[in-house]
Amino acid sequence: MKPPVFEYHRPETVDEALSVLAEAGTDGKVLAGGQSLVPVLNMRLAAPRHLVDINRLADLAYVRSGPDGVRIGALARHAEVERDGPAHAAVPLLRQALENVAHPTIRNRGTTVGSIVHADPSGEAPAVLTLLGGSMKLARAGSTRTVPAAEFFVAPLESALRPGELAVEAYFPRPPDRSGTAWREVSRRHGDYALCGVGVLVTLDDDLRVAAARAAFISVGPTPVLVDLTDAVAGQQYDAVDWSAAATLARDRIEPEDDIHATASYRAHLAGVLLGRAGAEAAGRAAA
Amino acid sequence: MTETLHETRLVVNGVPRTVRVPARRLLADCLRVDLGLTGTHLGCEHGVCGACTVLVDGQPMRSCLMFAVSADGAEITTTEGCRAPDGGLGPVQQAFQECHGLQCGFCTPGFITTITAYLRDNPAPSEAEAREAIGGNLCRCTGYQNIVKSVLRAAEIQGEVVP
Amino acid sequence: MFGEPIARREDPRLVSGAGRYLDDLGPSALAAAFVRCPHAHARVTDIDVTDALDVDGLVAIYTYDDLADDTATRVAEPLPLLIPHPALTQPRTAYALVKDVAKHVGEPIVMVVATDRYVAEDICDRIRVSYEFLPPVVGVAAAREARHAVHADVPDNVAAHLLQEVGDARAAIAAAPHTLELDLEIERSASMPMEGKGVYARWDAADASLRVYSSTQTSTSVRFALAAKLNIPVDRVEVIAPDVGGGFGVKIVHPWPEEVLVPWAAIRLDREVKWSEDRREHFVSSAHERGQQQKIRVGFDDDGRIQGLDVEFWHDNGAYTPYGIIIPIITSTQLLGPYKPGAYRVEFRSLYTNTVMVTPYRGAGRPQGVYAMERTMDAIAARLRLDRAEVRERNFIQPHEMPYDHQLTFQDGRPLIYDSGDFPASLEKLKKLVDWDGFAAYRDAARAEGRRVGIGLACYVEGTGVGPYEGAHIRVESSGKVVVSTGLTTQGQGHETVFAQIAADELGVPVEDISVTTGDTRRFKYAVGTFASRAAVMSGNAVALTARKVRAKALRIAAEALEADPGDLEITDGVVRVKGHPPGASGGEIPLRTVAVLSNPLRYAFDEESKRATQFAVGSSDKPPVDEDDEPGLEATDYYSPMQATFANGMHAAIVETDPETAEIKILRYCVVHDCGPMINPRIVEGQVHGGVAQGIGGALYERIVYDENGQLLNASYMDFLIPYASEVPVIETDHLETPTPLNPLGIKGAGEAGVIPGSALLASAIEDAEGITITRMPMSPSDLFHLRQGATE
Amino acid sequence: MKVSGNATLNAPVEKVWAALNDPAVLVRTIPGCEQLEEVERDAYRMTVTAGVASIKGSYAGDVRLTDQQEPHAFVLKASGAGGPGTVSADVKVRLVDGGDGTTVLSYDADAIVGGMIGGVGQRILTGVAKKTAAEFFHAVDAVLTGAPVGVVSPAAVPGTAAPAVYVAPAGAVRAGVIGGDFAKGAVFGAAVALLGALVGGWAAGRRAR
Repeated sequence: MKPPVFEYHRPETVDEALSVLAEAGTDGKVLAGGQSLVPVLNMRLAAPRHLVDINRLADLAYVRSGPDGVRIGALARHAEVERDGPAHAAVPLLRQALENVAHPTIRNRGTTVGSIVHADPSGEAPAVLTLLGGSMKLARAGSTRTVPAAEFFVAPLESALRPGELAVEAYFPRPPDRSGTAWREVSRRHGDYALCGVGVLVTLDDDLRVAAARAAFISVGPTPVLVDLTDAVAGQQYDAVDWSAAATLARDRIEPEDDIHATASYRAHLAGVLLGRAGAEAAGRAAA
Repeated sequence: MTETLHETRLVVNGVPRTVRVPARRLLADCLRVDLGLTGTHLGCEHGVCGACTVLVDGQPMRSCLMFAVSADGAEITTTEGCRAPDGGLGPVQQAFQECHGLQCGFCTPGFITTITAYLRDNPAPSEAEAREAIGGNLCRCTGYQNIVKSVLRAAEIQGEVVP
Repeated sequence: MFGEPIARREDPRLVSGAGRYLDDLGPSALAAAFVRCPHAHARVTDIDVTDALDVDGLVAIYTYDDLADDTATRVAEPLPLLIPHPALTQPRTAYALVKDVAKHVGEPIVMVVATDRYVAEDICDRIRVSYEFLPPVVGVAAAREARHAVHADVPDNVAAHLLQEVGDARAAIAAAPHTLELDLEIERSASMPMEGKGVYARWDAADASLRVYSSTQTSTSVRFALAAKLNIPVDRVEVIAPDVGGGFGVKIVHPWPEEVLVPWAAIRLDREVKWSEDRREHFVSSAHERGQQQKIRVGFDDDGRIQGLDVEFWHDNGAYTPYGIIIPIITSTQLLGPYKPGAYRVEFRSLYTNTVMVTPYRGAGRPQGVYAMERTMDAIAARLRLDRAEVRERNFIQPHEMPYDHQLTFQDGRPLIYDSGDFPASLEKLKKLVDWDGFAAYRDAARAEGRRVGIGLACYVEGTGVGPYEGAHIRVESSGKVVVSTGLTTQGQGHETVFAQIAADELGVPVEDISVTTGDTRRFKYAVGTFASRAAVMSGNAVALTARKVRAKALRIAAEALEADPGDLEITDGVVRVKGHPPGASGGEIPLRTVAVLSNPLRYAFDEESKRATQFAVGSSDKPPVDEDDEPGLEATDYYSPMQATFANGMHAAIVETDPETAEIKILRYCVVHDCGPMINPRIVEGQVHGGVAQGIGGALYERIVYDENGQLLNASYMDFLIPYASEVPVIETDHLETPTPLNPLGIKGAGEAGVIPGSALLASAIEDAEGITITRMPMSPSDLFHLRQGATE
Repeated sequence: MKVSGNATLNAPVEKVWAALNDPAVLVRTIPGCEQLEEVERDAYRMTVTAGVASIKGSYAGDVRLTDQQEPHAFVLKASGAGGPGTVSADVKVRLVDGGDGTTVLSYDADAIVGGMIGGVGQRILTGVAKKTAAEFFHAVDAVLTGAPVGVVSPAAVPGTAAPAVYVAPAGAVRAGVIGGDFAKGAVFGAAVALLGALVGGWAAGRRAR
């Protein structure tokens, strides 16, 4: 299992990177952390003609937190995001979810933006972006566009990123006041792809009743599955929410498949169970 | 189809090294073949087993999931570099021998590097933390019991040598 | 030193990166890679290498035709059938490269040799093979149905059919007050050592000699196989097992296609060639194990005592049977465990399927047998509402019944006779260790918290130390250093340490002065190999016997030198001394190193020791310098060859918790009581048990080799073949019982496989207890458990 | 691997057939189809370039049509091979008048995915296959409803790399029995769905990390 030949580019600036990507077009592939890409290359499941290594673009190695949320540059490693205090204060779900990404050694190298662009339906980061209604900043030579999460994830392993484009930043909005989030997933071994996972965002009103709630599921659809649960749980006291109606709502929306580790019906079952657990925890945090 | 060679500078176990490698040369193969440091082993080449774990600028990373060129300028530490200054066994290595933390020894270098970095940041782990610290490395021989013990013992040894 | 938990002497090398595993050797050797069949059953119609020819770094491309053209060797013939058996009426082995029809995904079709592995894989990508598809046979059910044939000339896909019966089991069952029938299934797993296989060959054309390094469990046998296959005199072939990164059975098979092809290519090209198996290759071309369907009928009395046991099972042996039918034979005999089955009838069919061949993986058929028997014990207890431990105890063979003859034929072709063990005592220890009697209260407490817990136990007896023999050579050098060589190989069992411990005791020298070499045919030519928990028993005793020979010779020579009676001499700390003689005082003692010099009449004064030796006069003038039936040198070779295997045993208990909602399964406690007789090095035995248990847990809850109905292996990676991480293996609590065997000088029994054997049986028992749902199929995933709860059948 | 699905094409059967009778439409609607050539009656060879994101592979595919029950059903046997692995499949295709001038096409594919991708791609293959099939039927429907289907850009059809769009070599697809040619359309679509699955699977080996 050795990677095939490719032409290697190591731009020193973002502009340089964009022009190389523009030239490479559909034959180009960005190498950031490589924790998803390199295994594929080693297995020769892919053979990009040009590999554009952005590990020298120090400008993109940032995690910026502000009143409106957290902005993560293309070169920020999972581990850096996970450890970042201000980011955790602003968007706790980031750490809550990223802790579940593989193992620390992988998170030391893998990037959060890279994992979003990878658009794996089992990926935690795409679900977080989706749940919080974040967006991706995509740059190409001479222009930049911003794509909301809702439009970014197109299909399994397919994002809206176009050839020639570089995802430079992911934006995670800070949840409203009186909000709480939680992440729950079940995987076969610690650190494996989740058989099913869910992130929940609950917002309470001044009487600590649920004002709004939504969830994003992984591993049960072609992309992260966002479900608005407000109708099912609105008005209920934060510590006495009945999540069963929400679970039913969610089960109607997800499209799990069988695989060698779990059947579709087991995944659907997990979706309901995990929603209840994460929902209760999120509501509790919202009230705290 | 001759491949372009890229001059790549690495500081490996404290020694500056320069190699000329094809872009696709994995860091693990660069260490093993170009630099003759065969202590780093390849167990799966898809990032799951952890046998190839080395420290890149102090952080544990899979050397099977990195290209040597991409590590240009980095400081690399392999299990060979986890020896004591006098060339004897380092604390983690010594603990593995004392606790019978290895059998066939193939996965061991990946554990040694991972644990060395972990204890640097967490000098006094609990049993549960020790177990979590090695959670990303596969061992087929030991059932991990004595590896967990080795982590705790290594912490003791370091406590003794590092006042 | 015997019994001391000393630290391993191989460790400093291995922890510091100074180990030498196969791929660490020959950095400048050419690299081999293989084009492997992507289909389970297909005829190769064309191999087009046109696109590959212009790749820089290409050295050679070989197909079966090239093997056939080489009439000077036997590389074109099928690989050998290692272990024939009368019941194996339809043995089939593979060709080194597919001759016509590929029988499983991963079979090698084309061998590529290039300047390095990267380039070799580039070349493989450019070779186009055309196929004509044939219908695949996958799984025991399909093999039994036999709508299609794996081998056109093998009727019903049956490779072997064997029946053994003691008494009239069916009559006994019919006459019994209670009967039960169980249909069980256990799925495939694999050894999966962290280091794959590998071969590195160096041909010396001038010397017409071949040196091969192989990551194998048997270098001596690989040597003989290569000499025969390559038509080279045995004395011109040496095979060395370097440091080996785990074996667990898969590396005992030999010669693998690559083990023949790599040296063959090295000779043809007159270049060093190396092949280092990658993980993908290991999944689809190395061996698997475990898969069986079992049907059990049992008759028992009101106390749960078995009166008749009738077992029929179907064993999936994959596409080829080079290792014979060892596994199902072991299943059919070791199934009995510590119990008296009354009348016993066992019948199995070993079936061909279009999958990777099945050869021993640690446990070698025992996990399946123990699974069958222990599921039966639990079923009997459930039927009679008796305590599961109680039912087992009532069926135990009692200590006073040893040796116990089952009147069956074991894997080594010899009678199945247990030599030792105290099963009631072991069970007592286990019940204490896990607090068996206190569990009911624990369960109630857990229930009160809404938690679901269960306890299980499983017992096994393991035939270890099967023959035919192992040997050792020991030489005391004039430096006083002792060199021990044995032919069997090492994959992490600590042989460099335990054999040194044995030699140290026998010879009276410090363990530090002893070095041990294993698996190097340059040092020792005759050996069998490391498998079947036999290394310590076989080579351990061989080392002891050899050391005793050396000791006797040392005493004889020293007696002459000291003008004393050999009977009055002792050896301590490397010095031969008249008993009672004060150490250090002149006369009356002589260092072993000096004796070593004296043992060789040719006494050029190479070193100080030789000079010192001249003060002693040895050998009277009325005898030749080397007397008849004597040899120069303080060294000896001896062999240990037992009449039969020795039987270790053990009992495991586990407490599991199952999540009422997610069906996740967590092991809360795992307890082991193990009896392998006296332990040479308890720490190493403990390590063997730990590792086995982790593999048992893997096999019960995580690992599973999954083929689809087309014979495609669906989980050929560590992402989907779930070897447990530390997070999946609980703390393992162990206790030991040490009943020595009368069968060998050291009284020891094997320990290598023990830990893995009861895993599936044990966890099935514990989960069944937690859930109250009958479990008939393992391994068990949360998804499986969820569907069991749903009452759905997969 | 089992993949099944259906598509409603917004045109009466006749119009559907007519449109699909045009090889230029086929090569434009089959995601990534670069070339198709008839090797014998009801047996075609094609080259497909497909992939996910900016990585693509080129695959040689063969498609054979059998068991025609004009105009309601047929079976196609498709096979393809490329770097990541191989695929061979039996696809049962059924055509039903959907009323209101529509045609409902449904397919059940039983695919054998081999090679590296077969061993590591399971987690993702089905999803990608369904998507690729849907893509084809969407494109066909676009033609039927008059929407212009020009050069399909990677952005417009995410996941398929920009296919060089060729009109199949003259005579590659004979004008003939309409049903036969409709079949070819579906044939290629379904075959490509599987090839697409194969290619799409490339990424499944990646740890989403």
